Amino acid sequence: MAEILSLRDAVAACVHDGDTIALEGFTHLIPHAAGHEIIRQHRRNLHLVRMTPDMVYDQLIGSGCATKLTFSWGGNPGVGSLQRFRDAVENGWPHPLEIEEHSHAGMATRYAAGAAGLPFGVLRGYVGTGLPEYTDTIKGIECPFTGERLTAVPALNPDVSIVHAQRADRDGNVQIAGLVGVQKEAVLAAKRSIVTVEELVDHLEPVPNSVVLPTWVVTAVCHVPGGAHPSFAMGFSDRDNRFYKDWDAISKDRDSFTAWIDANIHGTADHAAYLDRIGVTVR
Amino acid sequence: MAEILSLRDAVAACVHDGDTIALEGFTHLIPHAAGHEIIRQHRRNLHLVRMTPDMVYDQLIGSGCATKLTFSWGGNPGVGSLQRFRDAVENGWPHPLEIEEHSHAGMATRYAAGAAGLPFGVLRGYVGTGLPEYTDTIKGIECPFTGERLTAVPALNPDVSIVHAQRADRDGNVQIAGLVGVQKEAVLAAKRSIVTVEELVDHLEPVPNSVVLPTWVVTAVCHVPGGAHPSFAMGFSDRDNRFYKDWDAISKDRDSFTAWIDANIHGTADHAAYLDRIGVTVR
Amino acid sequence: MSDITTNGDLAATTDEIMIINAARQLGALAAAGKPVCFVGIGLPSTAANLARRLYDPAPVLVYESGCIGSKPQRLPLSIGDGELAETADAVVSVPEIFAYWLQAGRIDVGFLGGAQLDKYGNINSTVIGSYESPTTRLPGAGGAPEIAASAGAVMVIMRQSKRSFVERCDFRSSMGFGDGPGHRERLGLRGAGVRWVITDLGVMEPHPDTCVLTVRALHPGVERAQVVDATGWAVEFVDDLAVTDPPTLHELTTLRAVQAA
Amino acid sequence: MSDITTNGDLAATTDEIMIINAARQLGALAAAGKPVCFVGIGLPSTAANLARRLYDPAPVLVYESGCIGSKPQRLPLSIGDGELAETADAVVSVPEIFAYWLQAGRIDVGFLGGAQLDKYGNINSTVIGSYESPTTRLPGAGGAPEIAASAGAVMVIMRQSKRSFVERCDFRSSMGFGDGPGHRERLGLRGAGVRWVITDLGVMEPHPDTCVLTVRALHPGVERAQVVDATGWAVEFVDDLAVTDPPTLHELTTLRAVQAA
Repeated sequence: MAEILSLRDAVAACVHDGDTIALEGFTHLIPHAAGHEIIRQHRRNLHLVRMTPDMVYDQLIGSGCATKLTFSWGGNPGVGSLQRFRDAVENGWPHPLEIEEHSHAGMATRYAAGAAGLPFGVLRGYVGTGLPEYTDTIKGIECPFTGERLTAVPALNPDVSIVHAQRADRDGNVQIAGLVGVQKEAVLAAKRSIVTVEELVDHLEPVPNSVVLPTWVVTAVCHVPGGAHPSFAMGFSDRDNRFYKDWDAISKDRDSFTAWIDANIHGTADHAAYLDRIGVTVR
Repeated sequence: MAEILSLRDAVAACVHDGDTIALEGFTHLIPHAAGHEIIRQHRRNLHLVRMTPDMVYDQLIGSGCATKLTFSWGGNPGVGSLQRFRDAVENGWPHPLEIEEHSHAGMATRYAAGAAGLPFGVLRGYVGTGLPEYTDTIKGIECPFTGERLTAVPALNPDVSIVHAQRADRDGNVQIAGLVGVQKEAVLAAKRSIVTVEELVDHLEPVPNSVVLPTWVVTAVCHVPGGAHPSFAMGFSDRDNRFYKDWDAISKDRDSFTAWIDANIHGTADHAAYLDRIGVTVR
Repeated sequence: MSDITTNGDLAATTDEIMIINAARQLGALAAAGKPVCFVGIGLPSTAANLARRLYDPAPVLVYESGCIGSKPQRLPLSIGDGELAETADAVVSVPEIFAYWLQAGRIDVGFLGGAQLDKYGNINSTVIGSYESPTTRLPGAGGAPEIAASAGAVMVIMRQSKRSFVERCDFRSSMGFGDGPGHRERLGLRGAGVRWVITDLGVMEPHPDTCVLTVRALHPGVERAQVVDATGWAVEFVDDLAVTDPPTLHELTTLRAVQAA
Repeated sequence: MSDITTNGDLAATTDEIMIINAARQLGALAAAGKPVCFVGIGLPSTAANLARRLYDPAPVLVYESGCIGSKPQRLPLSIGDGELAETADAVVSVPEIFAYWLQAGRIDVGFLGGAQLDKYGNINSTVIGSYESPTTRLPGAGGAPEIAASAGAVMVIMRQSKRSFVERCDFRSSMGFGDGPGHRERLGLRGAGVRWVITDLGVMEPHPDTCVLTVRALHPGVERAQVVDATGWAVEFVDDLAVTDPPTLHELTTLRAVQAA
């Protein structure tokens, strides 16, 4: 059964140096607050896994938390490059970043295999691309009935998966509504999981387009309103497109990035203080 | 885009002698009306596919429509045996029935592979059971990463899949709510599909626990209120448990079965007349 | 239902004693942090729903129709009854319930029953006689092969008779200990397999060395000879053979309330 | 945005001409019963949303974030904008959108773009330079490998330059015609691959024999020499080289309304 914890306590308990961690959320519900808390707690040598390592992983990479990244698309959606990711890959700053590169379909298949307790998943993927040459975790497999050649990828089973959701009840049952992305699979595939939520309620009412994760598949639930900012939580907030655009300038330069992290992440005690500092009001 | 058709026209257009057809619905939303219409139209040599060939397939088998059955559990849930299925397998009446037998997990995996455009699916299944000895469509497969042995089953891609749903809009978009079973997979895996619905509406409102099949993946939508009876449609009807129990006596004997089919199926023009005849009022 | 045994004020049927003993085991599992049951219809569903009312922490009921955490007020006739969906924490598709929930090892205890159970806990729900020309065609394996493989443990609830408790099943629909010790491990099955067989006469468990189902306890008033007569293999009894506690008034009235609802 | 061309009363930018031509192709596909587009953010999303307003039957927009049949009023900045979910016929998980919808062949046309496009329609969005020590690390392939493989056809929308339209990509993120004729077939790819490349200068299509991207039409006012200068391979022109129709007032005002919303 999930414990209701502060985000600080949940990260302290669940995320260890050297862990493989997945923060998921496909544009919607990206668990930014959890990423910040990992930076505050100075985790090191993390293997970061995420389909779209956007701003949240740019911050973790630039802060020196990660030594490996498994991903399929690393950009600032609608804006451009991830400057800290590029600096790590191109120049090894703050230190070299090993990469394991997949496609979206491959990553989704890997999480689904992980959630299903299978060691691998099968897809029509990667064929004719340059990826299999550089990524060991892409192999051919033959259909035992038709002889057709397909592609196999190994399951992803992170040590910890972290997602953000609209709400949980006080027993720790979690409800995710709207674009549900790959979050269910990420949580079910992981050994431990943290879910930050916009609100804690007495009882979850069924809503359309929602996924419920029962408390017994979640390790920790943390009440963190606005925990996805500048991503959004349908029903609670809109995407802060301006912040995504601003990130381009903040992250362009090592000094301005570091100053921003020092002031806004290390300089704040928790996510509420952070939001207050950057001037974001939570509904 | 789906056409809005009468069930008679939809079955005439979509279901041909010799086809492989799947009527799905896991206890909930079983498309009984469509099964009856197939009997009325005297289809022959059908390969029936269904996880749980309960009463609806007992009727098709006893009526001589089928020469093959692919399934995982053939009983009358909560009641007992399927008498017509047993008579076909044990005594070849009305003619022999070839069977291809799987487990539920295997059938679900096969539909999912069919829906995903893959030639096979992988599961931890069947190991140590007698099924692989008699079922050709169960084979071993090795994980290319760990060397672990797993089981492969081929995709199911019926010629026609038929399901019942709560509602569709006038463009043919279908909404299935509640226990969604394997219906989405059955429809997406099939070459053609028929969906019978409780109601046709101008606009589909999102509801919790629902699946929407867009009109462009459906062949025909038929307005057939009560089309699942004696199964149920959440929000419209309850399961007619009494009828399931009564079926045991009706189907026990070849003559009583045939008399029932002649009177109630061949003796009625359509599902509305059938429901009227057996005394069921549709909400 | 067969004989009526007496229990203080109330008479409990042998079926009731069987169901109550199954519910007790589920309560013990839930108390040990293993609450998640994969429930089939009939006796298992009755036992699981009884346990949900008797114990706190209560078992979590998962049905193969896709219902997770169902809390039905009345007993369902089928695994797809509307009541199961309406009272569930989550409803998922059938492919998902088998892949993400059962296969992934999230189920603590699965229930199985069938037409035949053999001494190694293998179950037949497929055919009596030969597969190709059966004397009796049974419904088939359904969810059993993967429940037997992937549930953390399996509980069997079956009324005992020489016809149904056999030396060797005519067909192996689901795997208990297969041909004996080590067979599950050789096949790489992840769950522990059949751990408890609750019958109308008593409780069997696999012998730790031989894996043969052995009588651990008799229900009140049942004699060893009755069990021997109702078992198709040379059944053995543990040295410290126990007698199950008679149903309490609370257990019995709760069970009857569940069944009447 | 680059130069402004004049078009009667209104001045259309080269980007606008590119987007309008892409929308026209989508309209033609929808009219031919191929309405389902797998849409990426940026130019493809703008073109698809423009086509949705201009044509009846309208294209059906599928986004990789899991939105099927989205009808956004304003243009999304990201593929996961709330607007896309709220206006969708169905919202599914990311694993499902790739497996049941793209991979299964339900998408009529996919869009791709990237840092480099080569003469065989292969695209690079991964690295400039070598993979191990790139001079520029790009975002990566994302959904492109499987869009290129499984969509019925692929439309590329890219601004043309010698730097981006290259003889051979530094890295193959997605497969066009690979090394030339027959390569897709040998690999068993199911979609037809890149069929249209819509640029700010004109429209290219693969040559039916050589599979090399060949100019089929120029936008109004564009000279052949501009295309030659902006293409890194020895680009050829079809014999009956066309000029695309200038944007109509309706197209242009609709596009601007879409972008302003």
